[in-house]
Amino acid sequence: MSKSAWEIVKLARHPKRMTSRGVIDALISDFVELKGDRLYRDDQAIIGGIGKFNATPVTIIAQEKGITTEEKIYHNFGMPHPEGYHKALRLMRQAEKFNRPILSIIDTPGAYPGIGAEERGQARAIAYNLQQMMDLTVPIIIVVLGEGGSGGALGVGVGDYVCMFENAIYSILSPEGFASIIYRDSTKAEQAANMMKITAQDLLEFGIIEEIIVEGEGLHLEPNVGLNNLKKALTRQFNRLLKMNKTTLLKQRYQKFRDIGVYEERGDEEDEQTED
Amino acid sequence: MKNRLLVANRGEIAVRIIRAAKELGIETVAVYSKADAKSLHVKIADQAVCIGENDSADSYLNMNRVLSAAISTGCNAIHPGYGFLAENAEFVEMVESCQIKFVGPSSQAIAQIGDKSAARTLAKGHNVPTIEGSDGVVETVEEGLKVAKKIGYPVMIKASSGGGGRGISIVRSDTEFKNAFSRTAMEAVANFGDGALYIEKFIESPRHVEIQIIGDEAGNYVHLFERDCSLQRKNQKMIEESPSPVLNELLRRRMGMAALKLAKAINYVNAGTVEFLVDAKLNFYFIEMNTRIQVEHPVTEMITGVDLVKEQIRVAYGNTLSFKQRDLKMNGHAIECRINAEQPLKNFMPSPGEIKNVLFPGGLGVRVDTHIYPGYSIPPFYDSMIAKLIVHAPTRLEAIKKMRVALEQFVVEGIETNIEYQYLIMYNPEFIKGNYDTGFIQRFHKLVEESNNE
Amino acid sequence: MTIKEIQQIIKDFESSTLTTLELELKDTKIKLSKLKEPEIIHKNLEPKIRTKDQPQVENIEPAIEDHLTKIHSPLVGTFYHASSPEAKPYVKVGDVVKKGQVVCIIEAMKIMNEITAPVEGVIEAILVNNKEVVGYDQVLMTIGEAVEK
Amino acid sequence: MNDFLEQRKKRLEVFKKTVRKKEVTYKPINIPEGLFLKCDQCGAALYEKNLQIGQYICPFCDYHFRMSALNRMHLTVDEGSFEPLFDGIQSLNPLGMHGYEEKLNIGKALSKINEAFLCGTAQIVGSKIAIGILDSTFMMGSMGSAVGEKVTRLIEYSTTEKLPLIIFSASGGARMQEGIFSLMQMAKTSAALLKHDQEKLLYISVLTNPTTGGVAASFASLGDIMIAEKSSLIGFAGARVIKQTIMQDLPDGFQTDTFQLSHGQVDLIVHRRDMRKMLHQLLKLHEGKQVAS
Repeated sequence: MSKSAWEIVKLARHPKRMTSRGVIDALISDFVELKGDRLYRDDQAIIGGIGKFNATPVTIIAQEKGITTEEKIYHNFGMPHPEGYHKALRLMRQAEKFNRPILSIIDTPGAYPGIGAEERGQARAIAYNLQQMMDLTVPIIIVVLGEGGSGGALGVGVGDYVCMFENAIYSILSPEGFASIIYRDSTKAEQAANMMKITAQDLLEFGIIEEIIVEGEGLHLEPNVGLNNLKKALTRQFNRLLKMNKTTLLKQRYQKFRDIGVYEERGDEEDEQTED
Repeated sequence: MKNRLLVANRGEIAVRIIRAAKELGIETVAVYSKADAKSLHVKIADQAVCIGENDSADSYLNMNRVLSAAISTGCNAIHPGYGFLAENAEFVEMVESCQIKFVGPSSQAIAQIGDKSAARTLAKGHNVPTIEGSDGVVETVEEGLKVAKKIGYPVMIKASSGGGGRGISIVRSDTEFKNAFSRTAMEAVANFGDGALYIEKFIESPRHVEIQIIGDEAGNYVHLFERDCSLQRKNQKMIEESPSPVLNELLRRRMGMAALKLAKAINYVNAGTVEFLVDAKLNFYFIEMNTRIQVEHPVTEMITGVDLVKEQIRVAYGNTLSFKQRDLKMNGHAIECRINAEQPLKNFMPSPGEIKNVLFPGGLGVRVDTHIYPGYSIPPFYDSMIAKLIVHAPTRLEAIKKMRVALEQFVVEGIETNIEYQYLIMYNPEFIKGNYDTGFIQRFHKLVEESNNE
Repeated sequence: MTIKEIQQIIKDFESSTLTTLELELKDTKIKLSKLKEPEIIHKNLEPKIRTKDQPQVENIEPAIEDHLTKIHSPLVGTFYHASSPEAKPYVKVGDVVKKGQVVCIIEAMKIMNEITAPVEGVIEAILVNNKEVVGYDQVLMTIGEAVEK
Repeated sequence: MNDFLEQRKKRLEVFKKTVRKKEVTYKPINIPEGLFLKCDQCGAALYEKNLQIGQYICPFCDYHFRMSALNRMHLTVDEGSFEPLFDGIQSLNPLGMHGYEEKLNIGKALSKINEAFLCGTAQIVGSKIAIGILDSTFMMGSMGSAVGEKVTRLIEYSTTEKLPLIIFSASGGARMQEGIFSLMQMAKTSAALLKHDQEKLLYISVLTNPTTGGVAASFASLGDIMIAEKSSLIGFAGARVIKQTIMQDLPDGFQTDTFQLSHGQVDLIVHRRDMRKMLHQLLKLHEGKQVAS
């Protein structure tokens, strides 16, 4: 029974769907949260810290939406400010210092669109993360847990291996946003979603992600199925990546993103024609 | 579609143009700044549109507002008068692209001849004599000496970014040249922050003589003889006359031909004036071409009987010239005095204000082009010329006498004017003999100041 | 002291090297000064320029009470009361308008410029007819206080 | 005197009506279309040709009009020194978005280049550089796979050739029609800049009007020297989205060049007329012959 894209969107945003904190509680032992970007304030839309995964110390970066209303407000609905990205990078550099692999969990509707965010350089915060994450000489595994909201997700989404939950979505903008631009009517989100190719299956086919984490009935009904599958995947991939020497690790990570893009390149002779 | 003409100017020339257009049965639209709300040209035009604040940059020089006034009132032609936008190639191109007729030459012609050095090279190209000089800046004394030897003393060493008579030295020999060169460079740096110098032939006691020309789109060209405008103060003309007391028939024909050659070279359409310097030995040198109707055009009109402004409008609407060169004759002598609201004895300080009353002179051969009337207030934002008094008589002496009588009876109450100053000039022997040069006013003014202080 | 005597004093004063003279006699007080130039220049020019914006240029706009807000045309062009010939006029007299609401269009060189109400209030009068030429800063409409009505 | 003339005109007007048969009315002159552009900031009508000469700057309010990449190139580099690179790269339609090809053709027609990014090598007062210019007249300068690829190749070329790199950004962000592929170009371009940076090479990013979204949140914000062109709109999220999110009006001057300067996001604000001079000055400073000890 293959679900329509719109159904997956609704599951990805399901109020009962497990959030990052649930994944951390389930898979990470001795977790200690570390806060603040040392520049401005702590941004709770991103939870950062260190803990153990199968007894190996890892650095965790996780976008947290919160479940209860109070939690949602406390975590700003998972929409990070620039200081959230600064904190993430600080902790990732620290992971590199102590040669710890990094696990980054993505679940955000997008980077926070606010006056303070613009004042503190939201664009540059994301850009700098994109550049610097390519330079971290430790394995980085990205898990797309729920909503992969455009630049806000990608800002902590550069890694060696990207796995995505079956009922998660990862897109350039929300189906509602897309519908309001293309159809001038945001209520046509369902139509947009089915056209935008934002499900895990689409992204696997496009080579953007490496693995889909099967959820069984869904993270909101039987979370353990998804969690176990995730645990197995992470165990396999961390073992593989930790054995790899640093230069190959970085070269492969660069090449993974270097090869993304569908375009045509007309040969030189054709150029003359167009150059009339 | 019925023709309608927008007059993009103010003061006496606007009144002059509106009258000419009305005589041709063409409706006129005037534009005015807030300060000119009560001026005569606004009253006599068929319609008037305010185009901006008092200072001209925000009114008469605002191309968009002038053009928009023409477009929205349905004017299919614009007459720029003189000054303001008359020689602005950008404005002319805008008018042309809106398919509105510009009463004047094309934007290319203006761009081509408007730039002084380009005009000079064009003149050289058509072997019209120009003032010899170093083309471009002279770096060293040796280079300067070579140029001076080539063009022959006396020469002028001039600051290239200079003006207003400073940063210039006149030398008559190599030795004078050597010690003047570095001194002028320093003076140039001091005054204009730029020591670059160039060398130019110095014309001894030059006279400023200009030739009036007019051409139509069919390629007919005529010249309407010369005007002598040597009476200037800091290159502001004060008195003009025609014919020039120094020109003979041969020189007049040669200068006329030279002017027409230039006009044809750039297929110049409409009225224009080619300016020359004439030295004591009656050699003439091209200086520049003015691509507009001039303030002093009435002098030519009085001796040829041609209404130049009407002719401009007819040519702009595509008609051919209504006369050939052979139909034009100079008859009698005409003199024009510019009447300004200024105080000659207070360094020609402008004196705007309200005109309580005015008496205009009259009689045979006396013409007053003006925009003032009793109760009119002269705004302080524009140039200080308030009228032009033109007389015409069979001979120069009779014209001078007629000017004296006319000046005497020209009374303006409420502001200061230069009427009496002009009156004294009419009695000056050097002026009466007619052999004055562009330095005349300077010398004359010293006399007046001395006699006033005793 | 007779007029002639005063004239004589003035003549003597003129030919003397004195620059100022103050004379007080029984019935007359005379103050003569050769320094009159600066004052005269001062007097002559000063009132003409310094006074309220060009006294002699009376305000040619129609008499409008001061408390009304005037909407001036920022451009020279053609006034249109509606966005297109078929459309309904933006406003009519008596309409209530909000700050920034479009009240008319001025067309210049085929560029349509929407003119907006500078304040909130009621349209008291529209002083220009449709398609009429408007000059710079010409008053187009007046807006009164909304609260009165 | 003032109104005497008016009364005279009125009386004669009445008489003229009896003489003249028909009343003459004058209609406004119908001037050709497109002669005048409207200045977005002050609404003045500007004569297009003058604008070209004046480098597309409004003479009344100094507003910097948007420029095509070709005009910008002509204005910035030495005459005839520009040699294009990777011109053959053009967009496809991986998600099969309806109407995408049409938009691409309109973009090509408007900008006269075949993608929203013009790049190659050139010289500024003799100094050789790698240069790229986003063209906001081509689909709002939006970044899809083709633009991302060209930007990345330009960066890699300038890294291998050891050239200083200058990129002029003018973009509404990532190109929606290519979905996730557009999004990933942000990472790809930023990654390429990491290597350029590691080779200790100079990258000057010039943010022109507008620079927002995915382009701002990637290569445009990673310049060693960040220049904002005067009167440019620069930011991450669109003003509309922010207003909807925070339900408040935005402060004056929000996301302008001065906003970015006062919040420490750009080094310099440069007027378009001084841009070439400033770039030359910066390039000279980085050509550094060691100071003789």
